[in-house]
Amino acid sequence: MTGDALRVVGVAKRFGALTALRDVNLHVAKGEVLGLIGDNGAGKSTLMKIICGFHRPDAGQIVVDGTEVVLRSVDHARSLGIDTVYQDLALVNELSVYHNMFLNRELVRWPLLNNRAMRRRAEEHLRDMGVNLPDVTVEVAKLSGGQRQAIAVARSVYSDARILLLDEPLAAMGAKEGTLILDLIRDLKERGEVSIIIIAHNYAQVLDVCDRVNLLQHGEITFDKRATDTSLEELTELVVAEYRTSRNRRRHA
Amino acid sequence: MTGDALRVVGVAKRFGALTALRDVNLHVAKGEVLGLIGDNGAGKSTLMKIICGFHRPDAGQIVVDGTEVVLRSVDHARSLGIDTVYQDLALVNELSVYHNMFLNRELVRWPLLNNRAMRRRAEEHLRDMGVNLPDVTVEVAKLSGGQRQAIAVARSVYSDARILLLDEPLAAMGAKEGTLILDLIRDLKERGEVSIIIIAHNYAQVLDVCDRVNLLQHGEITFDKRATDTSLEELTELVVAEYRTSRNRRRHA
Amino acid sequence: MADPAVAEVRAGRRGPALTAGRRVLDGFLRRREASVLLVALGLMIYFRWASPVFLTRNNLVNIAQATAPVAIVAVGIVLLLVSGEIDLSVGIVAALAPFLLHFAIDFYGQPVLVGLLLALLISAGIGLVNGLIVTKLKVPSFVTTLGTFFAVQGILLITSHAYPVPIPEPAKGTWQTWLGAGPWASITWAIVIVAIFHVILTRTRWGLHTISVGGNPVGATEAGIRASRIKIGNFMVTSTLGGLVGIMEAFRINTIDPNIGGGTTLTFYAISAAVIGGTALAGGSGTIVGAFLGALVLAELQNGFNLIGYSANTIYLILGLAILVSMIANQYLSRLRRAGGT
Amino acid sequence: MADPAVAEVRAGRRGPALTAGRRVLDGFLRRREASVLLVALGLMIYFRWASPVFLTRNNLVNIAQATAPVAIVAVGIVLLLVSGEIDLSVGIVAALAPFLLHFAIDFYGQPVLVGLLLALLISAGIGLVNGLIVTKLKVPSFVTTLGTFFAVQGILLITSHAYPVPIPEPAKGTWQTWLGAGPWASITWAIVIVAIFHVILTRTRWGLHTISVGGNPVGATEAGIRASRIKIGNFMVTSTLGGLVGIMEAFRINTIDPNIGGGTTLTFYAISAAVIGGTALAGGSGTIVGAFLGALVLAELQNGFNLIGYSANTIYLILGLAILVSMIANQYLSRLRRAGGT
Amino acid sequence: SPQQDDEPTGGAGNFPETPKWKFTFVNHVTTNPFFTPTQYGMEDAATLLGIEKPQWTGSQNSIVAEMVNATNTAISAKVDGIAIAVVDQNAFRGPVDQALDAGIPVVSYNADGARADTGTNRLAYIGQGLYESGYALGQRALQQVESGEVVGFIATPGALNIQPRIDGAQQAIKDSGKAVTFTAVATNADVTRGLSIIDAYAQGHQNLAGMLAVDAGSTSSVGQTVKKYDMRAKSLKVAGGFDLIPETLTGIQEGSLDYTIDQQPYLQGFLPVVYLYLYKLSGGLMAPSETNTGLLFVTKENVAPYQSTKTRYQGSATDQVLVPRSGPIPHG
Ligand SMILES: Nc1ncnc2c1ncn2[C@@H]1O[C@H](COP(=O)(O)OP(=O)(O)OP(=O)(O)O)[C@@H](O)[C@H]1O
Ligand SMILES: Nc1ncnc2c1ncn2[C@@H]1O[C@H](COP(=O)(O)OP(=O)(O)OP(=O)(O)O)[C@@H](O)[C@H]1O
Ligand SMILES: [Mg+2]
Ligand SMILES: [Mg+2]
Repeated sequence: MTGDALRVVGVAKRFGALTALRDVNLHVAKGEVLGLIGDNGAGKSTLMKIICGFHRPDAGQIVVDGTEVVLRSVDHARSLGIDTVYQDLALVNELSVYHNMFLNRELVRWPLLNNRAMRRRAEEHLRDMGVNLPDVTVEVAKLSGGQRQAIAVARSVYSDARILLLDEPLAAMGAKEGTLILDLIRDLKERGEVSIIIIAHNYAQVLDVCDRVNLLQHGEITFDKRATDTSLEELTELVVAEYRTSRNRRRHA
Repeated sequence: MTGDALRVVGVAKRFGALTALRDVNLHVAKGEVLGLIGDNGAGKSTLMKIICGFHRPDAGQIVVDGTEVVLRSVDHARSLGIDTVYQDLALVNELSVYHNMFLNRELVRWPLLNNRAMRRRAEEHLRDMGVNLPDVTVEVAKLSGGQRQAIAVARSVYSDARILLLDEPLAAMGAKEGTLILDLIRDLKERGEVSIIIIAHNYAQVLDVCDRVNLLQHGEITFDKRATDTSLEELTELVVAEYRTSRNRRRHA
Repeated sequence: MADPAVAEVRAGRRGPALTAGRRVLDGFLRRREASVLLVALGLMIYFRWASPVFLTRNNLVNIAQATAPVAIVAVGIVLLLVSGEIDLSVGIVAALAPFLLHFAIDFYGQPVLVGLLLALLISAGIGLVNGLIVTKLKVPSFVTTLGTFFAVQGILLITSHAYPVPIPEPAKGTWQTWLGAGPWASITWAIVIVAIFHVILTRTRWGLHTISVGGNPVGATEAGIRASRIKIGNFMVTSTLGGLVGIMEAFRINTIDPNIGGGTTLTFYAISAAVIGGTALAGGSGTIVGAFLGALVLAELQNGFNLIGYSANTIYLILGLAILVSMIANQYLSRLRRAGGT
Repeated sequence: MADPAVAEVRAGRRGPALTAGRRVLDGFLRRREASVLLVALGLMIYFRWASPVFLTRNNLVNIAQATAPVAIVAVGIVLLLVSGEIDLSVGIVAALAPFLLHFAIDFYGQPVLVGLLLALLISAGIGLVNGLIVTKLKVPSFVTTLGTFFAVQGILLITSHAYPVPIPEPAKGTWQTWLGAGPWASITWAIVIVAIFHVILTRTRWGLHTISVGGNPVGATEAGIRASRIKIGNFMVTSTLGGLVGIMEAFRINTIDPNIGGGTTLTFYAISAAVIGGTALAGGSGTIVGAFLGALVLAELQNGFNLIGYSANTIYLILGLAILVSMIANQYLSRLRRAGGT
Repeated sequence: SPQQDDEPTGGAGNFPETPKWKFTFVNHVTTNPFFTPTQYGMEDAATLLGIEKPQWTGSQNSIVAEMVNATNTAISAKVDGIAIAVVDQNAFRGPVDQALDAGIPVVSYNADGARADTGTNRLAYIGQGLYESGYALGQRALQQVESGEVVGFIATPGALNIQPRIDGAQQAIKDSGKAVTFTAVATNADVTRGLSIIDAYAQGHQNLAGMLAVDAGSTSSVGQTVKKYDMRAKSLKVAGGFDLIPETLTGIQEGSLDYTIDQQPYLQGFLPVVYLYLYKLSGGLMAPSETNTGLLFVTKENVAPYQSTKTRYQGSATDQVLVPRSGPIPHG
């Protein structure tokens, strides 16, 4: 396992009375794309937020490149090369598109911001993702749902992160834009230097782009297979089976 | 066309210098489910917000049950039986799950809220949608993305609306929960009293549940076919074709 | 509770042998107001230890009388803050209202009740003006109410000639006693008003919509809530309560003084009480009972240190440090509460 | 501009024959500060019409001197409001700083420059304390700075014996002239400070992060922005500017008075200037140039009506109404601007 | 200059026709009830002399900078005369010199710099020093107190209209050499909170020998507290303060308060107008003269007329009335 870019060992997280994660073990090799699936409220986003330093785990370890790290902050995780697309996007409505796209990683011509360079690069990125925007100087508050998500995705995908955490990056994307973003992810994967965890509810997309698929259930990883060894049907069945038994349990309770 | 529950005639909407909708014409028959697709930023949500009384159109008419109406407010649209699931969900983070689910349609035992009844009904609804929640008394700020969306969907789907506008209601839903919500929509459809417009980027789901599909492009409806007359491939091709020509145009510019 | 697994976890954590006492304690600690209440109790213990007269009847009356006006105004302030607005003019409305009463009774010969209603009606009218300007003309409430603050102050000073007058004869006696002069009168009013508005904020549509309008203004409008109506209403409630407090205070101090409320002082204390009680300045969340306790904490601090007898200059230092210490303790307690609770 | 269709629409709307003048006007109107500037100009025209001396050199000096202190404090207040906090203590820091200068020079024989730096350093220290309590101990800034307000007031009154002292001899002459007594000294400082911080807020990472922290606190943290550092920094800037203003005002009025800043009055005016200029109390958005113009509007109103000769009681009524009218006009203008602009 | 532009009007009384001169009063607490009679005095003098009603401006909360701004504005407006309450020894030197340079006569009223230094080059001072009146407050209390604890209440410590009074009272007690301890205690700008604070202090200090106050609100609150706890029956030997608001007079009459000091604020408004008028009228030949408006102790003996008649001269009414009196005038 020494080749793993990231390992999560025995991670647990409670919110007050609610146990979101019980004992999560997970690993991603260098250059690997891991798909993480699970029901709504299964704890996927919570796990991402632990790996990126936003939440502290109640127990367990994060191992980056074979070294255990205790993440003090998101900034700290970033300095280790971990970058995240959050499900809530983490955009600042009051700022322009290009400022959001470079948030906390601004291009600077000291002491001032290099707005021109950021604007140019932002336009390029959005074009590559096939996203139409009125203007990159517009405030993100005025954008459509998909446009907003595109900005959040671009922010991380075009960073030089070594470990990318993508929490439902395609949820609001159109068919065309979604395809282009998947292409981008495939590009990154081909270069073989970035490890990616991607959360998605669209299993077709997951199978399309991932090397391996994990299922998070009851606060644990209960399923771990290579994408080539499983199928859309199996994944769907897995989730629905769980639903059927829980429904039965409820009926009998 | 007298059978139409809702008709939109020549609607246009500008935001400052940006023309979001140019000339939209659209109709939904009673009991019909209309799928509305289009690129990110095409203006789908803007159109919904005009139909539900949140935005005023710059031009054009809204005709409900054959009568032209000028919607003064969301409240006014609601009184005509129009209810909406917004893409941004319109949840109040500070309120509990069940209060959000009955927002502005609270159950009251005058002068007080009937919290117990709301709680019970909220639990029922969520169970029917297969959504796991720690507790319906929890604040929605603490919920996962899918749980939040489920609340917004439940709010409208279980209202007695006659015209339902669903703006990407499944974007954050898990495979299981998504299926169950589609079932619910099908139930409504079968009862034949509710007209539904549903926006989605997952064309498989669109074809699965809709009677008819419209494509919104450049501020106009450019495609209108019965779901049985079209296919996943055709819809995808439509969008990607548009993308290819625009990319070529840019190359040659 | 949709998921049995989750339910199980919750039950498991609390343990099976949950005694009744423990459950009451738990229920108490889960309330948002718990931490301020503990601070208020802590101060009580400290001051009782520092000065034996702190808990005598007379001094409790004094604390009650200092708590009541701030608490009543804070009720309105909480409603406004929760709905995302603020009112700086309420203190000056408090100064104007007793003069209105005096004009109605002494100059126009109206009966006390009519004078009272008129004074409250005009107070409500000022709130209505505030609300209309804020919601219809979209002027931020801070400057709107700054404007009405000055305007009402002008009216007050012009009509009163900046000079105090005695309580109108017909209002003396029963009216005066019940509406402020009686030792427990003002606190009783405060408790009743706090109770009523606590129910309104937490158990009625009005309250829910107030929270919604402040918590997610766009979302609330999307849900069809009429934000303007809610805000205007809350402005009117605040001004009316301000007027009531002014009249009560005039009755208590037995003189109608243009300086009742001290310009913005009363408003300031009321906002402080609200914030101490746990209301967010940014809107969307607040508790009226908390604001009452906040007012109590402020009154205790002021009373306690004066009882001990700090001199003019020193007391500010002590008071400032005490506010900081109490609030740090408050914050610490409520973090404990959250960690343990839901 | 990703979509050529959209670009087309934009160009089409503006028309091909866009003259240079029109473009400059457009550029001006698109700025957020445009509407307050128009209000300030409108008032200037009105008062010039009402009193021919309004625009004489002497009176412009008066207006400048009344604008400067409020504008400088408002710079800090804007930074804090934008980052989602508030500081009530800055006015009392303004009162303390000149005394610190006096102590350093007259009691400890320090040179003026050292005294000045010491005074500003201690002011910054008060800001640091505010910032630490707010960010590390999570006490809301309203009550934290209320606490430091009282505490600093106590220290001020104890050390100064609540009595004014003259400007230290060594500081008279050049220092005093450049730092406040010169007719245009304070406004020059104000303009320089406003310019610098305008650039900081709009063109540096610090400014961007200030906006982020106030606009979306959770999102900013998710993006790895260290909210505490930003907030603490802004508290320190505010207190330091408060200290500087206090010293400048002392130099200008030629006396070190414990009531410089009038307790919360200066703070209050600064917040008003910020809000009038277009800063949201709720955080995330604000303009420093706007706050400067807001301070100018307030100074014009105060000066103009005094010049016309209104007396105290009446002036409040007039001032209140004028604030309301100006702000309604302001709102109306900025709605026009938004409808026409981007 | 605007005087010449103005159309001269019919002169008042025996005076020749003069322009409608406009004077400005710069005050430190413009809305304080203490100065309500001052404003009446200033108005009445102006009416008497057929000139414009003077402007009443300055600061509401004794902020010197605002007073300086108001003074400078008056100079810019080229008013015909200025009266300033010089509450700060240093702040007004420059503005007063400027006014004099501009040919505007300036007098001070109510406050005149510090004891040793008037602080400005004003032509004359009309009033009675704040510090001196505070000193008198203390001295009078010492007639009834030999030893023990005396407290002095002050609404806003550091505020220039009242801080000198409490400093004076403290000095008087110190100068007496008696075994009396004096504590200054802050009340509040809000009178209602002030009452609560005085109440609390009284409860914490049951064996007070004296209770003094230096502002109108605190004085009436002292009276109410003394009455509420029947402190005269305990160790309290003296209670006194300032100003003549109704509740204070009630306190005097009921015996809860021993005395209150009347600083004759009406004269502080009336006389400056007359002096400035005469200065203008005589082309500067009649220089304003220093006038001590004195102070008057109102006690149980002489409180009756204050209570029975509401007059403009005390501020308690707006109407112009003739107050009849008869009998011998008390004297020493
Ligand atoms: N800050 C928080 N406080 C309390 N509970 C929380 C918090 N964050 C998450 N939870 C709870 O933890 C559980 C897991 O949430 P999480 O967001 O990780 O789910 P998820 O797997 O990402 O779901 P989805 O697919 O809907 O996004 C949920 O039940 C949620 O209510
Ligand atoms: N309030 C607003 N102010 C300015 N521009 C806006 C506003 N709302 C939407 N727009 C713009 O109008 C266009 C259409 O937005 P809309 O939200 O309707 O798109 P959409 O079709 O719903 O896209 P998506 O699939 O991404 O949700 C976008 O370019 C958006 O930037
Ligand atoms: Mg999630
Ligand atoms: Mg949309």
